[in-house]
Amino acid sequence: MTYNINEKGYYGEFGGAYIPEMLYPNVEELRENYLKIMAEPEFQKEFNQLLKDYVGRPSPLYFAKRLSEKFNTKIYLKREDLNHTGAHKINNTIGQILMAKRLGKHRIIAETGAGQHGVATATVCALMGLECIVYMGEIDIARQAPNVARMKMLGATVVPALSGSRTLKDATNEAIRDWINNPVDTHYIIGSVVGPHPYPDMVARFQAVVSEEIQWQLQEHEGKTKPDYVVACVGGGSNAAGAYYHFLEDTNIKLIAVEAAGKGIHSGESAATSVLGKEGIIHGSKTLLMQTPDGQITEPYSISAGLDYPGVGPMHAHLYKSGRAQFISITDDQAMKAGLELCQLEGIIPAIESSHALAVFEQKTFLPEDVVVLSLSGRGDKDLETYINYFNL
Amino acid sequence: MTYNINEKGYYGEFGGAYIPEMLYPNVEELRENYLKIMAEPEFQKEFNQLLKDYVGRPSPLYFAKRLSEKFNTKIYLKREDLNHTGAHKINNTIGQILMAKRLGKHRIIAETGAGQHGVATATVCALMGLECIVYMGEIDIARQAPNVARMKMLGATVVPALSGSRTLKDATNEAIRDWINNPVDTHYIIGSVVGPHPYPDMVARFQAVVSEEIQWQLQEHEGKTKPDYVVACVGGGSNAAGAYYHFLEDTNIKLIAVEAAGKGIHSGESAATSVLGKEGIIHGSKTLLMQTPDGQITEPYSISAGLDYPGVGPMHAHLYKSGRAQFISITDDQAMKAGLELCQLEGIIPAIESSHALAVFEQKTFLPEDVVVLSLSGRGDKDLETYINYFNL
Amino acid sequence: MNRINKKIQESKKILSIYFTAGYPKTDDTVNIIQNLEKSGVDMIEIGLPFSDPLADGPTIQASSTQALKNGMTTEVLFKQLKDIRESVNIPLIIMGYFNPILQYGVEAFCKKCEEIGIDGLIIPDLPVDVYNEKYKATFEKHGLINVFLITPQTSVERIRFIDSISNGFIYMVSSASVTGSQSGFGDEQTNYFKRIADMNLKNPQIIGFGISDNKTFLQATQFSKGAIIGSAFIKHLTKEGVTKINSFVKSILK
Amino acid sequence: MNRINKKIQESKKILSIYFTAGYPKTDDTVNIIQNLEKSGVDMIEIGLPFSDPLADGPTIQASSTQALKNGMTTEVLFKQLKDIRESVNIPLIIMGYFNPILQYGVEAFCKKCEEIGIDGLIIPDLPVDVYNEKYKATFEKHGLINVFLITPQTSVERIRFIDSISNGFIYMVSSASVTGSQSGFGDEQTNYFKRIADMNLKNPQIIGFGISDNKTFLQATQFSKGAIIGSAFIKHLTKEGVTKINSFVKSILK
Ligand SMILES: Cc1ncc(COP(=O)(O)O)c(C=O)c1O
Ligand SMILES: Cc1ncc(COP(=O)(O)O)c(C=O)c1O
Repeated sequence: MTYNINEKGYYGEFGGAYIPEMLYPNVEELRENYLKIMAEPEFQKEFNQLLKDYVGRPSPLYFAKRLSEKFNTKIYLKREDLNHTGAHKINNTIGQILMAKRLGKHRIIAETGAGQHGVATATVCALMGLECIVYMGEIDIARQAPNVARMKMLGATVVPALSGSRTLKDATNEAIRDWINNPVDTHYIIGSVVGPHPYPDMVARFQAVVSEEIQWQLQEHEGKTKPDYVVACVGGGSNAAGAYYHFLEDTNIKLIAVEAAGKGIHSGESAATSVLGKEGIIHGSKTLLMQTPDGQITEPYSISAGLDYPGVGPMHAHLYKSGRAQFISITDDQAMKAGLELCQLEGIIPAIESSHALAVFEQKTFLPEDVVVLSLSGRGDKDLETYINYFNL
Repeated sequence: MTYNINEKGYYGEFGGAYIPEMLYPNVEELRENYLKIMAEPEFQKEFNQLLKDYVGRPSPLYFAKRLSEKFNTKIYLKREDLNHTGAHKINNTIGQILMAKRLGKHRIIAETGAGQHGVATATVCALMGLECIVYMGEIDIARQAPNVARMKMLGATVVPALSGSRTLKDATNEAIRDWINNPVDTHYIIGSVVGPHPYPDMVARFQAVVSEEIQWQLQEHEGKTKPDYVVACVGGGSNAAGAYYHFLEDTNIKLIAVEAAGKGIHSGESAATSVLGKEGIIHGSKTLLMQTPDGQITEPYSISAGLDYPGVGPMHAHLYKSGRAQFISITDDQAMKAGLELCQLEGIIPAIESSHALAVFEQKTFLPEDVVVLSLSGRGDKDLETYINYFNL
Repeated sequence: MNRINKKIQESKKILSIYFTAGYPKTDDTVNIIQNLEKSGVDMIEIGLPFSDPLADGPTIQASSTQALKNGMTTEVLFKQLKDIRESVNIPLIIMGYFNPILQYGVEAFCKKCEEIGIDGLIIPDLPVDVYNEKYKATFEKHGLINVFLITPQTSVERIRFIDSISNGFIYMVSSASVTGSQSGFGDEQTNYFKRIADMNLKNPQIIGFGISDNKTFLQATQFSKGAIIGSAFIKHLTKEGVTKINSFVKSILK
Repeated sequence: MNRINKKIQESKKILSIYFTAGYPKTDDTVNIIQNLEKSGVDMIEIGLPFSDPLADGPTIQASSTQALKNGMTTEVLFKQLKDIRESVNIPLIIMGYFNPILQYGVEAFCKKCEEIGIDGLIIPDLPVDVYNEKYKATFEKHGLINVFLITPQTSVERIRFIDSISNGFIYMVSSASVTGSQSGFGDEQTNYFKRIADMNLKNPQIIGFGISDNKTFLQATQFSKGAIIGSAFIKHLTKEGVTKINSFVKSILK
């Protein structure tokens, strides 16, 4: 069994491209070209140079001493929070903007939840001098104000998504609608390993730099390239995909995917897709998603805007279904507590998305000799208000 | 002539330790030990490891293509904005916290203006599990709210300075008072190259990693270790000191120091110390400072909290007096414009402090072949509100 | 012979109307269908509402949201349509996104359609290859025509391919856009209509997206077998409820 | 002989009072000095206000800020004190931070002090070594005693060194603290007082910081030649203005 994508664009039974005909030329153009373009030495060179000089890669693999002591295991944090713009999202947008340029596109659209992907997209558009329109749920615009401000500073137009739950799902719908309306000059930079094939694979490949680095960094720290565990939060699943990528086929390495349980898995306010979801189609991909028995997509909930998505990428649906990854659900409260703990033990304010991953240590016991690599997918600057209000600081 | 410190703690005629007797034991203890401790291999190892794995060093030296095109010269940005906590300040706090531990201190105090140094101090205190009290002017608390929130998240106590202009100068006074009141167990982490000897030298040495990296990074990019110009903003002067450090004695390399002219040098609302200042004593050091003819220290003004300081470090006073560095004053308006320009040309939102340095390109013409390294001392996340309000975004 | 094929053999231009089932009121479905037929409409697309109708513009989106709020489900729709063939003779097509159909079960869904007397399906997000590979047999077994879309960006080869696997009509999207975002056709679109007409496809084309009145209906049908009106009719329902359907249809046909 | 030295030769304990020149009103300076002498105070420290008095607590800080707002400057102070020796005989010391003195010119400042009849200076942020190297000769030329501070943290060696270069008295800071932050002395402080007393220094010690009433005055002077009151007197001025100075002093001496 493989855990990677097959040549038809499926992870096991998940994936594919369930798109309206209006999107076919765009998606097909991308599908035909993405691997070829990514393999070009010139592309590789430009991509790697920007990752190094602009994004600040490699992101450190930091041994969290006090956190490790507390949980009596060896915890390494993969510091995507230190990337330019503050999250792993930029690895993907750098890749996609180079892709878009090679495809001759000069108008860029994106959806965003937490705003991290929107900022990362606005950033690369400014860098390349391309027009940028970002769709963002009205609710997310309110709860991630700093990121909205950043997008504006960067010259992007932020368009509120007013339909549905007015969060990430709906922003994605709006972005797809824009793409339908602008099929020739526009590239849609999807922000996670979701959407129609080839997006999940393309995004995973751009994020794969994360696990590539983990290997040699772990060699430096521990004298071996393989961790015992890789832990990552899953909204759409891109930071997890990046952190898992080079470890997917080695089943000695245990993968832990952390989902948002919101106010409790069965509270009706949750985003725990693996537990609550069923197979279905969302945003052009066959995957697990939260839906009514009737097939209407449910409005998810999480305190964290980046995890507030009713689906997961098809890779993760497959990792779940096959048992390759263990899925753990973390509530708002558990995540917030774990986030504050990281601040006060390690001096790192994590994105609330990442705080969900951190909460795993209260839920699961690791051995003292276990090497646990955790994807610290982003920093908490965008979440300060939420933290402050939550803790009454 | 040397531009570095002499064995008595002076840069030319500037520096020294003009401190009340109550501080003598503390400062003397530090003076006697700092070079010895910094030279210890164990210290070096721990310092460098944390800079790498925790701070994310080396910070990239990024060739800003679109900015260079616009100003027809070669502009490299030294990306201190990518450091953990978002500015160069953490280089120094990492060094000082290790110093404090070796001196057996377990209570840390600091002053902060923009909040970057306060956050950087709160961060290293959390990392080491030490108590942390940060003094911050009441006005700065209001205009740098995100950083106040971050300090609280990190477990620090933020104490408002209510006296004088209620900005950085007064926060520094309060921190010194605290130190006087707690002379045994407390280390005062000063955030810039100011204060009594040995602080200016110690902070400059911790920041020197910046120019050390610039040398080999420039070698990679340009095949030579020496830039033609190094440009940096100067509040107290620590990011400039770090960026200049290894270039101080090589007068072929031109140094440009950028000060805040606020609403105009002669508007009465300015912080352009080199133009408006006279020799005097501030915070334990003989240097240039803005003062009345009567020797009362003037309340400075800048839109940027980190430059809103009526003095400069003694190194900079000497660089000015000796003509080694060219000093340029930049108004609020010029800085804000340059900041927005960087956002939209390069996808980087700079701290308003750094925006002052960026504004140099509108004021001074460089040759197409000039290699200009600019210290991008911090990121603008803390300044979003100021930018947004200023530009009505 | 499937009612769609039969209808197409008639020499007249076809007016097809789309509406969202369950809108404005849950139980308006049958009433609307009957009135549309009575008013002279040739074919009807019954929209199965979906929470995330990503190919639709704001008008149809809003009607879907309202229909879902009203309690419309696949089950409810089938119940409403149970005896529809007792009173209605024109071709009926269900238009819906794939996920609700998948959840119902594609086989079960098709069977139910057949029982009711549905003639075809339009599933915008069911890709041609998946249909061909997995669902074609099922559709055919239940006598359902699957209608494919083409757009101005669809390549000639692909149009030929789609033509080859279609057996009713081709749904020709007037312009690159979600539903409801056009008003009147310009040169670009007329050229596109002509270009397709000149391809002499085996399937007739019916043009949708952006038909809102007599003028655009005539423009569209000048180069095609018919036209589909969606958003304009939803807007009429929003304003007038289920009354005056006749005058709406008359305003199109004049 | 300098008035300070003369005063110290008297057998009684010394009460020295600090006040900030120009507070509460600009022109209160002379009035306050005269009243203090009349009330039986032995020595006066005239505070030259400074914008950034970093060794002072909130009370003295606030008085300095107010004095500066009132328009107090070095020039103004010297003008007010011009004829002070016509009416006042006790030792007068100017206490000020170094920067205003530096801006006036150290030489000019000392000359002016001599002309007026100032006996000594306390400059908390002028370090001993800088004084010795650069300013000692100037001070001595103008007959000014420079008073140095010691604190509980000052090492024995340094105390002996400071004693060796002092020629008036040693300002003994009662505890590690800025002015005004103590209330009453505990064991730690009494031990410290005793320890210093036992060193048999050539210069007498006068204790400052935290003396606020008769009780603390007696505690302090049990082990020293005298005590200095600052914040407590400023508080009195804030509350009562320049009236009742006599009763304040009486309450200390009882
Ligand atoms: C910091 C951070 N982590 C995680 C996520 C979730 O996305 P994904 O699951 O694609 O990594 C987001 C999304 O915005 C994010 O900002
Ligand atoms: C980003 C940034 N740059 C510059 C400064 C000014 O400090 P310095 O002159 O010591 O570099 C500050 C101070 O807070 C800062 O935050």
